[in-house]
Amino acid sequence: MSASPAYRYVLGARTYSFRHLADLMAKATPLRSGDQLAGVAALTEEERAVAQLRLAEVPLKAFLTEALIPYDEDEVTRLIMDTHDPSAFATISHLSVGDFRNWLLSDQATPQVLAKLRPGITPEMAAAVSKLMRNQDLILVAQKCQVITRFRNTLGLPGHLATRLQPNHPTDDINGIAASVLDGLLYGNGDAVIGINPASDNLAQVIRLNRMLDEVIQHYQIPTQSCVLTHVTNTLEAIHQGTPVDLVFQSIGGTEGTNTSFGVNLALLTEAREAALSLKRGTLGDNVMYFETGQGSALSANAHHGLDQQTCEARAYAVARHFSPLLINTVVGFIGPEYLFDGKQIIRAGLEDHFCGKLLGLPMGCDICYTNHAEADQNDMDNLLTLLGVAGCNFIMGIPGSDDIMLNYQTTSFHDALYARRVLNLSPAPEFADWLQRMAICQDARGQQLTDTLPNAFAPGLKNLTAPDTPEEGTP
Amino acid sequence: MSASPAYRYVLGARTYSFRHLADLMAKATPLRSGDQLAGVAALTEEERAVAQLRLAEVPLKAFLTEALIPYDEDEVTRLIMDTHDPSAFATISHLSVGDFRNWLLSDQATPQVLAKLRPGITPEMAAAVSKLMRNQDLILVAQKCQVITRFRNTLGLPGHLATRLQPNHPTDDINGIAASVLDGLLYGNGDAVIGINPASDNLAQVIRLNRMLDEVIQHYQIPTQSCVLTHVTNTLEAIHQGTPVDLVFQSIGGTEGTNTSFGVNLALLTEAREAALSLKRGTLGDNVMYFETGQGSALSANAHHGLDQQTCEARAYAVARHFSPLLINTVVGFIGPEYLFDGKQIIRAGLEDHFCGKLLGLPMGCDICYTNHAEADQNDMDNLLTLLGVAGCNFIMGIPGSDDIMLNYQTTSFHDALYARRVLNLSPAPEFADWLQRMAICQDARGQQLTDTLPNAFAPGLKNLTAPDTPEEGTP
Amino acid sequence: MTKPPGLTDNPWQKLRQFTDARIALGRCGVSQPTAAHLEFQLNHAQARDAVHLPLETKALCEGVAHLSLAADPTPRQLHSAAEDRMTYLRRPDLGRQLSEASRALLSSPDNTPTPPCDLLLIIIDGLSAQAVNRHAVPFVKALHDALLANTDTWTLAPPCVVTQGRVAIGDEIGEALNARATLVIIGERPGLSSPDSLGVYLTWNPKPGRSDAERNCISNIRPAGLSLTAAAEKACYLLGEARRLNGSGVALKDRSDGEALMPAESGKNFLIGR
Amino acid sequence: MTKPPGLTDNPWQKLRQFTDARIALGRCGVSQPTAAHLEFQLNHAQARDAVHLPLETKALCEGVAHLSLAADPTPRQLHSAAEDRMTYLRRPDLGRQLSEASRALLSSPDNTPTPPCDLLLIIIDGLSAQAVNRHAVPFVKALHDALLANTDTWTLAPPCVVTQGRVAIGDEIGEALNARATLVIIGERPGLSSPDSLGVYLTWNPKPGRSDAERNCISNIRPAGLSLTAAAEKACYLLGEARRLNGSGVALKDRSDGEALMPAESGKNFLIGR
Ligand code: B12
Ligand code: B12
Repeated sequence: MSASPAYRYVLGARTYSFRHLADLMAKATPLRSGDQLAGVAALTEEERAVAQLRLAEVPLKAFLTEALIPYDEDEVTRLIMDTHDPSAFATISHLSVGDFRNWLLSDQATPQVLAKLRPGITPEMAAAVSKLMRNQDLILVAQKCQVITRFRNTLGLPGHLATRLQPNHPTDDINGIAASVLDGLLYGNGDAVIGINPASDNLAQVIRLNRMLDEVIQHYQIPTQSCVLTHVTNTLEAIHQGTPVDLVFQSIGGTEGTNTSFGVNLALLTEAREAALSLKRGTLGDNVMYFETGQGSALSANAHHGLDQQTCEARAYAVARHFSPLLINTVVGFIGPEYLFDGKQIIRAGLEDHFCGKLLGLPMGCDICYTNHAEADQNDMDNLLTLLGVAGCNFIMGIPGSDDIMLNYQTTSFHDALYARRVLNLSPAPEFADWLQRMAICQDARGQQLTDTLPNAFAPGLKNLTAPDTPEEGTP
Repeated sequence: MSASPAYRYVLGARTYSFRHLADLMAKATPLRSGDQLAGVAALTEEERAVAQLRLAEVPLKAFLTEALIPYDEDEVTRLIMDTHDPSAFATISHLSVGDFRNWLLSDQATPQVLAKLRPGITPEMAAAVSKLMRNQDLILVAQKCQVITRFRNTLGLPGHLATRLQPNHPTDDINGIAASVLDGLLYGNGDAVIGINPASDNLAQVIRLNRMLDEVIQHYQIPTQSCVLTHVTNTLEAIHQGTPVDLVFQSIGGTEGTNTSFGVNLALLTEAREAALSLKRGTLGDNVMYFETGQGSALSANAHHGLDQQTCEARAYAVARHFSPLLINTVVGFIGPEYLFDGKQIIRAGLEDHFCGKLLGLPMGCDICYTNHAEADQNDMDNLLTLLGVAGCNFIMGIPGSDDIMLNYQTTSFHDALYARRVLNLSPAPEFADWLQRMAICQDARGQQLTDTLPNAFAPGLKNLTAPDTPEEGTP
Repeated sequence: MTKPPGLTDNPWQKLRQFTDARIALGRCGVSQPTAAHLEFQLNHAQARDAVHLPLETKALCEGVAHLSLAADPTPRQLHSAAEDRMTYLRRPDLGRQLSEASRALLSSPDNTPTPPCDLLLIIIDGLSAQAVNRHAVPFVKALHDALLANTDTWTLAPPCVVTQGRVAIGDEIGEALNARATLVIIGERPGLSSPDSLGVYLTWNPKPGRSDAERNCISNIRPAGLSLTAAAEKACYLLGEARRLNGSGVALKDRSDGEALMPAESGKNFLIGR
Repeated sequence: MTKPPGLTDNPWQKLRQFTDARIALGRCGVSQPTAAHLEFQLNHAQARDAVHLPLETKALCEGVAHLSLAADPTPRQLHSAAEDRMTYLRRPDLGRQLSEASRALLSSPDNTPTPPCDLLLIIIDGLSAQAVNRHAVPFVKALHDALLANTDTWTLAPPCVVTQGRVAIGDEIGEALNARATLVIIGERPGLSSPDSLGVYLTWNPKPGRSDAERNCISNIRPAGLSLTAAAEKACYLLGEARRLNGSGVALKDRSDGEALMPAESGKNFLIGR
């Protein structure tokens, strides 16, 4: 951290001081285990409140001169600084962080104004203001930030909620995956993407999975896209071998070091994006990237530079933004209790991530999830799902019965997505909603009412299966 | 507890047994500190899951024969049993608790069907099924239960959210109260009721407060009602002395013993209701009672009979239901961490209470709140507020800046109500929304857009105040 | 100071002269402005700390002993069955009982009954030791003054000071000390703007098992709330009525004129023209 | 059994033959039926318990010693710097370091360098001791078989057994024991339907500071997932490639045919007619 002035705040008889902006940001962050693990969290609630009071006074401009990770040491910092748009920033350049919160909540910050502002906001500004916001603020402002992307359908329209159909299988068994795909489609899920995490990183298998998804999408004429969530280098090689790849996936982090630990960098991602664009497989648009992030990965890779985990996370969105992704989601409770201890911390982090991403102009989704070693349960996920639905989240995951039998964690189920659509009156992507009705999967045009019988188009596939080895028949 | 058969469940090599239905209910309840305090909670998560599995098998009919608190010992039990309507119950009489959950979630359970069912459901049935429900289930079903009541306006219409304006003051200072009333009205709050908790139980003061509210309501022609939340015996006496009382308030509990500790019983409540009805002050309807409840009060009064606190709470709704209240709200985090330890438990309890009340046919509101000795904060309240907004809660509290300076706890602010209206597109009671627009408090017809200047009608009152003793002028 | 961008002020800030309530906060859109929100956060952090502040037993006992009207002025120091603060918060049942040691302290060594007294003052930390630290001694003084000014006479037992206690612990103490009435003086739970509020609970003929319906309450006693003198006068009034009725609780109605506490004009206020 | 009222069945239940995923659950309105929901709750309760099950170190060491290809077959028992399970869960940094005692155990008494070896097996409880208890010994057996069948030869150091460990603790151990490669065999975090899954992580030239990009991973090893034999074969393949590349990690791509693991027909499945 370069020689920056200390930040002070006088409270009654006591003077609190903060070593530098990164320290102030970390101390101002609502409590979470990962920041405690990193030793950067406030030690008392009073210290946290004071840090927020002090952070509120910091001019937004400070983030343009006081890099939290030095420019020379980190390509993500360079990306952030080099792509910052001063003319977009002009609207808010005179504001402090505290004013920025006021302004965002005000009626001046309309969806249109917010959309124009995006290139002027750095991730650190977004992170800073989010630290001063209550959950309701994060929801209210995010609802005003609309980010629309397209590949084979239109995602992110207000009043819509899409789902990634996640048909994972512990051995990547093709029929096992197909079974979950069908289950998901018949539950009206899959408009964001049909995206498999392959258990293996075997290249042949990666190619096979891509082919299989391509065939299914073509066969049923599904207005959606596919993705195999393997390492980007595998996908690149698959593309070179002529594989039909819709979206390129990669996990990313907010510091160069995190990305190194993931085996990626900006050049590699640029190369991968160009490879995907060259295939010209999108019909409505050319958003070809799918990224995943999540608080904690930087610290886990020991590449957090003393930053709090939420600020690192926001910086990951700067990486993502550079590649105009179709989808990006924060896998919010994925790693475990060492970063987000319980349901409360997971919910807060999910709302922060969604807000920061949306403010920066990203098509944010959320993998609303938890592991069995965390202090969380389905009720916490129901809460976060509903809150994000209100906040206008672009997409969530959809998995059979919430249970990922390969990644070993619980995320939202196909049913959960339907719950959210019903109670909040949301629809899947319009093209997909049409398809659902056309295929007789849904009775209505808003994807909220499933039909009670098996839609005709899927009967043949299932009929082939009345083999003696079905469980009902009772094989010996 | 009378000699009832034990409930057993075999899980693998292990047999779990539960002493009686009350024990099974308690063990099946999601974790909360109050049940641990009472010694009735499940000891492990597995025991809880097993209790839920076993409870799912219990026929709803069982609750009609196996009273959790004996008929002879408790007037609330007698009320429940004696007013149960077997013909309404017929629709669900063949169901188990688990089936009841399925059925409630199904499309068969339409708002109309659910409304007809109410007199057939006992509080214990509602409590039992709620224990098997996830938060999302509680929200989804509650949203289908619409309960509409009227006094001087219409409360509980779908798409609406009302507020109780709560202008408390530590010495009941009339101008202090008026200041908070004005603040609330100008923030568009107060359609459910303008309701003061008097700090003192001095009778003269109770009468004075009633008069004052009556005068304000008449002066500004506000389509709302007033209430002074003193003990029912005080209100009765005030009525006898000719005081203009709109609503009779009382805190109630779900067992005779709890009510005794509150100094009330069914006869007294009946008498009070009749007294209020005799005043004929309602213009649109004759719902004249306002009740408050909250998990934990039965145990606190040592009158819980070994029941879990949520079942006791549901039984309080049977008491309320008997008196056709205009308003009833669960003051969900009010007492403290000994009953609901943290934000998670408060949120769960709020959703359960709202669901059970609505299912039983009550105009449920919620005092979304916490105390400074609980592990909760504004973020938890934002979550619960948003969730209850989605669930269709009839009303919430509105208080200046969330801070009750007399009751010493934090509840929802005037601002919070406006947040909920905006993000969920809800309106105050239609008559009140009209008034807000007519008075130029709001620019729009849905009570979501405040005007930026002081509405004319309120200018005179404020003008009188440019006295030398205003803080701005700096009195010595 | 220039007005923060996006903020809408409320032109009724002068009403703050009438109340400590957080009125006229202004708004951004419909939300609370940053300054108000962050002040709230700080107050919440501080209020949470206040719950854990300890009772300054020594100073309190000295102060009370100094004042006492009792024949034996030395306060008895008692402790509830809740060992520490965390236990206290989670186990109100323990806060309603005396610890074994304290119970032993109160039982007369030779089992002879304690001589009866009219009134026993019991000072308890409750949820805000701060309230008790600040206001208990002045309140007891005001009460003594009021009692002396009164026509009724009251024999007082030596006062008790209890740590980690709840209101109902007074019942056990009152019975053990053979008191006709107890006045429990206890720290109310700390509020965001009122961390130091005392509550006073009167119980006639105290004994374990009394319900709250059998007590009377005076609340919000603090300089920014009900003044100590007014509270003491009200306590005197209630004590007199309780003696007259031979009982306390719901049946005992506060018909004291109470004009001392209230503005003179009934119901009139600035909203309807004063 | 009659169909519960309000429940809509899914006529594709026979697809369950292909996967353990919770497909075809049926629905009530759009919600999960009670039976599926409560089964989930039970599984969650059990999975949470599984996180806390301890490693059966003794049986494990005996089983491994029995099999070992190493000159000295006695496993070394090590412990991370995370003292207990709660610390382990909250402090992954401690789970990545050896305790002082274990570190001392590995340093040669006279500071002479440990003789080099090709491969070091490190068995760690990780987040599922159950996985290790059940499958570590059979996996090591399968691995030994595969290594013996292979043309390459590997000299093995005595295996290590670590409690409260994370993957990266292998780096410190591997360096201390002078291994060219480590294979960490670790319990993956328990899933709802897969409480006993092993992960295997290969690191070439291990030393503290290696990032995950420098390792390769084989995951979901359990009878209901990737079979122990298939996993062992894949490990052998990766070891051979790592030796050839003199490195592991992102650069090392799995180009093994892998047909053993996959259905024969590329991409074909019942959905598009098989
Ligand atoms: C948790 C996890 C992560 C976390 C790890 C951070 C953390 N602190 O735990 C995060 C989200 C960062 C992550 C990232 C990735 N992961 Co990962 N991850 C897992 C998961 C779900 C659990 C691992 C576990 O239980 N470990 C056991 C505990 C006790 O060990 P630990 O020391 O606490 O955790 C370490 C390892 O898990 C390791 N790790 C995690 N993922 C990967 C992936 C690879 C290739 C390697 C070498 C190491 C590694 O990182 C942790 C910290 O050092 C597994 C699935 C499974 N069923 O195991 C997938 C899994 C191991 N990951 C996988 C992949 C592909 C990735 C990515 C490469 C995805 C991408 N395209 O970028 C990235 C990058 C990994 C890297 N090079 O750093 C694959 C590996 C496939 C394969 N056979 O190679 C798996 C099997 C899941 C899948 N099929 O998609 N992952
Ligand atoms: C918490 C609380 C309750 C809880 C008590 C349960 C519990 N376990 O704490 C509940 C919600 C059940 C409750 C109910 C009522 N309360 Co209350 N309550 C409070 C509150 C907010 C805090 C009390 C406190 O901090 N106590 C200190 C702790 C350390 O003591 P404790 O032993 O843990 O708590 C005991 C006392 O608080 C007592 N208690 C609580 N309320 C009342 C009311 C009366 C009249 C009496 C005698 C005792 C009593 O019950 C508790 C358990 O024994 C005060 C407001 C304040 N600023 O103090 C109002 C307050 C004391 N309650 C009040 C009233 C009016 C009532 C009700 C009579 C309302 C009604 N119309 O039914 C009922 C019934 C009370 C009864 N007879 O049981 C008034 C009393 C006015 C007065 N001067 O008489 C107050 C001042 C608030 C108000 N202005 O409305 N209350």
